[in-house]
Amino acid sequence: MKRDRTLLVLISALVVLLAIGPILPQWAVSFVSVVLYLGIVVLGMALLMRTGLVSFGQGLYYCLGAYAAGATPELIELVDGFARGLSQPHWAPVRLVLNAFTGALKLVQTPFGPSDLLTMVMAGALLAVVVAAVLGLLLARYRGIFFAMLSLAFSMILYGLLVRTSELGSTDGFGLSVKSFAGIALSTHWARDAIYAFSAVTAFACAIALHRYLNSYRGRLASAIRDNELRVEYMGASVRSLIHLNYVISAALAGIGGALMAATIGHVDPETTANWTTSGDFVFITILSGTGNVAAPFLGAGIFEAVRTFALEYVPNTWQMTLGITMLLVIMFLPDGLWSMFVRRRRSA
Amino acid sequence: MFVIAVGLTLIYGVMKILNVAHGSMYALGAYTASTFAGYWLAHGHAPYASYAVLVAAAVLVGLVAGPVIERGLLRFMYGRDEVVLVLITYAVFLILEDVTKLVFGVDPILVAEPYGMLGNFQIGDLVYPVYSLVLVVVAVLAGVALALALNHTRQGKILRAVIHDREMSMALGINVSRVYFVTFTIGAMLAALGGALTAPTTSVQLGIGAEVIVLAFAIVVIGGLGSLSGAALGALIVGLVRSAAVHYRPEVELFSVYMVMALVLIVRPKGLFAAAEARKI
Amino acid sequence: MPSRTSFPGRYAAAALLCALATCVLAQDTKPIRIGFVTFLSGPAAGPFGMPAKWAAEAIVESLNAGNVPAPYAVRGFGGRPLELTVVDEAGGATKQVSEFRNLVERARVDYVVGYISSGDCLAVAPVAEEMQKLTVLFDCGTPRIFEEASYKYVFRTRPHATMDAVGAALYLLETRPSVRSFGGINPNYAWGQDSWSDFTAAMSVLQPDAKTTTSQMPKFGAGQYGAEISALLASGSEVIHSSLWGGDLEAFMLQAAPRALFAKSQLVLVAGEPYLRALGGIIPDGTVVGARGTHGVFAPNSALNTWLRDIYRAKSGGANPSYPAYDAALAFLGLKAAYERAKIAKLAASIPMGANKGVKEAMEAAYGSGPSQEEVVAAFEHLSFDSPSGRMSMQLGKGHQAASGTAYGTTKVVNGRVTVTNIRYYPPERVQPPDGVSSAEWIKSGMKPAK
Amino acid sequence: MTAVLEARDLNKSFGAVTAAAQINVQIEQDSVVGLIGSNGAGKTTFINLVTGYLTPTSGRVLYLGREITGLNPRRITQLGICRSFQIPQLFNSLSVSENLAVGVGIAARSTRRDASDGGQPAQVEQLIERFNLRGYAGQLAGQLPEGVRKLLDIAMAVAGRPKVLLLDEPTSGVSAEEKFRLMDMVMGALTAEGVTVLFVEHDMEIVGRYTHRVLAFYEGRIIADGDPATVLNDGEVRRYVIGMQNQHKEAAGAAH
Repeated sequence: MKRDRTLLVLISALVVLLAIGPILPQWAVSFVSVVLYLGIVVLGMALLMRTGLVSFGQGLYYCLGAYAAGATPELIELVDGFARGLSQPHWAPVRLVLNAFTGALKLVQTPFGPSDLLTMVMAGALLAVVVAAVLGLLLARYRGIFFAMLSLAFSMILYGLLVRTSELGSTDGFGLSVKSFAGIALSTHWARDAIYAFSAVTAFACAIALHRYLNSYRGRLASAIRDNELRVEYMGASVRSLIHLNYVISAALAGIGGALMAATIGHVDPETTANWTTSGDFVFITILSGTGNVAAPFLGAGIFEAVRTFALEYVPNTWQMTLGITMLLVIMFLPDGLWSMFVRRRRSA
Repeated sequence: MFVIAVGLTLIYGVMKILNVAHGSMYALGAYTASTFAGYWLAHGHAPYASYAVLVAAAVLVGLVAGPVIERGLLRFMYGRDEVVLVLITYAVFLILEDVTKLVFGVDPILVAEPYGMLGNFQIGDLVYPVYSLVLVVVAVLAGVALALALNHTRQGKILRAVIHDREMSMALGINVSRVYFVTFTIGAMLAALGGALTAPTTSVQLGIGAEVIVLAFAIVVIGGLGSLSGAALGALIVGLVRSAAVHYRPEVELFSVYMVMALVLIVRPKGLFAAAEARKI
Repeated sequence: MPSRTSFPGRYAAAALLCALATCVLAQDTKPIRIGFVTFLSGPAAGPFGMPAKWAAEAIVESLNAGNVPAPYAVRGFGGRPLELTVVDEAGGATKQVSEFRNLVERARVDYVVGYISSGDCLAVAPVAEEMQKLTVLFDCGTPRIFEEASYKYVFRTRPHATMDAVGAALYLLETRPSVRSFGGINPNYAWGQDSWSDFTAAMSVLQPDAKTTTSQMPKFGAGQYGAEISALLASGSEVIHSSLWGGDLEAFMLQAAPRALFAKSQLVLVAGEPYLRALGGIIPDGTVVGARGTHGVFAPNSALNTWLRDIYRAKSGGANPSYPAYDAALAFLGLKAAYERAKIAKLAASIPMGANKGVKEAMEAAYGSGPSQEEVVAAFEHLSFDSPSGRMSMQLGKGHQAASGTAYGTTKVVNGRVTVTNIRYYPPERVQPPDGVSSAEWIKSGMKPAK
Repeated sequence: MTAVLEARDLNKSFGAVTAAAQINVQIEQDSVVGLIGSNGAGKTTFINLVTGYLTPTSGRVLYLGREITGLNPRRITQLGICRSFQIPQLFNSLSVSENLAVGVGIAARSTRRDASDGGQPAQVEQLIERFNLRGYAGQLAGQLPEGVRKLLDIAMAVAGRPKVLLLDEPTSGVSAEEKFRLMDMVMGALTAEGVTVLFVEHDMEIVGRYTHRVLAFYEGRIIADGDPATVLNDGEVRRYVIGMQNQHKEAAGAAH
């Protein structure tokens, strides 16, 4: 019955968002869009946290998503070139994988062309999933602070690489613009609304999907792993493979979020994606939201973004401080995140 | 760098807190030290005493900031999840960033005298300032002192006991809260000292805290969280790798450290010097 | 249609116009709100953000007081006072885009002036265009902005960074033709990378047989350069090019000085000028320094220049304005010039030539509303205006990008104070590509003087 | 009579300490075997070796004649050897029925039987009934009293549909009067399933009542092996195992 309520909440939220979209002032529209893509990323973080893991490097996939969205053709170039580089026979398997990957990218790109919103998001998710699938092999062995640190390291390596790649604009990054959606050409003005609507729908879809997943056998197993890996192994299930799976899912979500970010903002750069401070923000929002419910991440993202914007506008000299204090207050008084407030109220009611 | 890392690893070892605010301690140390030293020299006091001023500033920061944070905030948080604790210190870090800005302003502070005063020495055809040598010596001394303290004084033994097994030492009636308090203060002091001693060699500007903390994390993780010798080795490795990168592959310098960290973790999942804890079932 | 008015009529009209102009411009109505975006936190706040902020505030106050030397004597913009909303640029391009929207739609500013980081400029420009809000980029340097796209509502009143590298190369080779080897230490982000690649490109054109020894790219804000300095020492370069700035530059100089790096190699500090005072006693004689334009010590001796120096000193407590301050001045004076040009044009348009009757209505018409944004934009394009840094002309980027000459000099310590001697000026066409040519191309193709 | 489980020359040493020395034993289908011995005698080590938590220094473990030495716990569990723990290993943030559901779910998947969620709720109900956890079904495992935790721990082992079940001190931490009820319940549930059971136990009454066969451990060796009566009366056993037990008892008694 809890499931029903969540479903209800989400659906009504979606309806409301789509309904008020046209009448919202632009800044509000972009604000909501930001909240939506942040929320999607945090959904993934929440899943990891359910499994007992916290990633300090989720920016990695956020960044990959954004860059894939902005530069799918360049990406294909890059990887193809790299694959060609590995000419020796013993690299054959690697080359095979890479080709398969670029093949997939091209496939994604063909129907609507590179600067199409759908292409962007799919490319973003795809790249993130592929990379996560590989790194996951390694990361699934790690727990706690070491998982966090290793993921951080990977994200920072990507950061370093991007800063070195002047083809991708180095630290300045590069701009991009959404020209069409599913092949339908969009004017600049319509593009914004399209992105907004699409973000809302995507966020909704991700939330529902994750909600179902969490209430499935595997979802329960995730909590079981967090509680007691040993017992899970002793009941005949593979902890590592489930962690790997969940890691890939969270990466996919981060990738989608990143792609939507690129589309919404119209600009990507390493500093605001792959750098550890961004991953830190994600961790913060996750703690802020709590893992209680799939709607929580969006709530958390909303509050986080609101605090940051207003702090930046009204106390430009001490916005970091404001953010820090908010953080402390939440951690102190809402240990299980904002969602716990609602739960408690329901209990008392 | 080593001094800072030691402080970090000490705090982690004892309190199981990966302390992001450590970076702010470093920054505060640097700012306070350079401000004091600047003032000292500006008023024409004995220039050589400025070293004492630097250290004094560090101790001051440690003694003020450390207790405030530990008593005022952290002690309410013990027993929370490690990651939450990291976040708490991150929050403190953010707050202190702005505090530093409000107190010391945004202009880089440049107090170079202590750096130049000692003259230089030559190795091959490369010239080094004596001051860097001093830094090395201080680092080594700090390390040795700490090691001795840990191994040969009663408090040190208590500390090690807590590092080894918190519950047990509580059961044995060790006042863990007090141990935490002392540890955090010492840790803060070390960080501030690191900052204070680095201050003269560079220009103290906003954001140095963030710079340092990430590097320190890398070092500590490479060495194995909570291990002093690990921190030493980690600092050494990071230093060597960076300069090697600078000399041979400047373009990878930016992330060489993380490369190393990743590699080390891949080979030794818990860092180089980490004690594996067995689990009774 | 050709006017057939009589001489006296025309004369009268002209006279009247002037009269109108002054009195209308003096007219005081509701304030013009300007959003000013600059670094208030982070490492860029000290050397750039705050100087720019102080300058902006000082300039606005002075403009509102109406005590700016000619041709800017009119109070505010065309008589309307200015109101400043300052926003922190920290937080990266992504956040700045949202902040820009807030600034325009919540704070409802009339114009936006700002952005120091090239990344932020690149990110914000398209949004400004989309939202059709006149935006003046005041300090960022990357040529990409108008070379990769063209905008209607985006202007940049400072010349772009190409001239820094080209000017450095020109000056170096004029003062030291014998250079055969040079290395570099540049911050590892777009500005440093571009600056280095442009410089090497220019050198390879002007001095093909000079070889590059090493290119050090320390992390931005690293603060420790021991290893890099050793590498530079080992490289044995005659010249070392550096676009480091702020605390990084100070730290580098500080650590390099005792290690006798400067005894071995001559320094070229592209952005060195603002730090001469801080680096007194460290910076060696014979260091080539630039100010990214004819700013600071390179600024011409003019009433405007003294004006800026005075108000800035008053604001910042004695410090001399560095180039971010000059850039701020460029932005505000440029905008003012455009605004008033538009206003006069509008006024002229609204006066039926030769008819003394109806003038009253015309004046009424002109009195109320200032020029529309569109009119200001039109007036801004290809505008030339005076500034503390000399005369600026918006001749690049289809009339949206300022071009100016630049200057370099050599440091010399004269009784304890660092001074800049042997200053050489380079006209715009020698250090900047003609409109429509990308900087990289232009340098490679031998830097043919524009036009 | 085929041996369902067999250990051959099993050795395990941690540095200087020998936890298992030359253990040779065959366990027949459907038997109930008690493992006795003072603390540190090697009972739990034996279980850990069989279930793959530890890998033997030397020697082999066979299950239905098949080599399982060095397989990891997951594989071994999937083959049908389940265990319970001296310290209950539960999913504390899940309710009792969720705990069991996870167990049943895993079993259903690993042994390719009715992988659909179909039959599982029924099985969970069944387990709750058998181990009469009805009263606790909705509670979080983390908040259960120790006795119930023990019970749930065993129930989860059973949820894996074992052919062989190893119980590590099923009655430890359970009050004296509870013990028999618990064992009745467990044994009832298991014999119904037709499971071979090995359990570690200190209480000789329980050993005497429920086992067909007893293995007495001392310093990693099996010093006696046979039907309860003989083993429990064996001189060595009395000296090294039961004697100590009694001392324990007296000590405990004195303390009370």
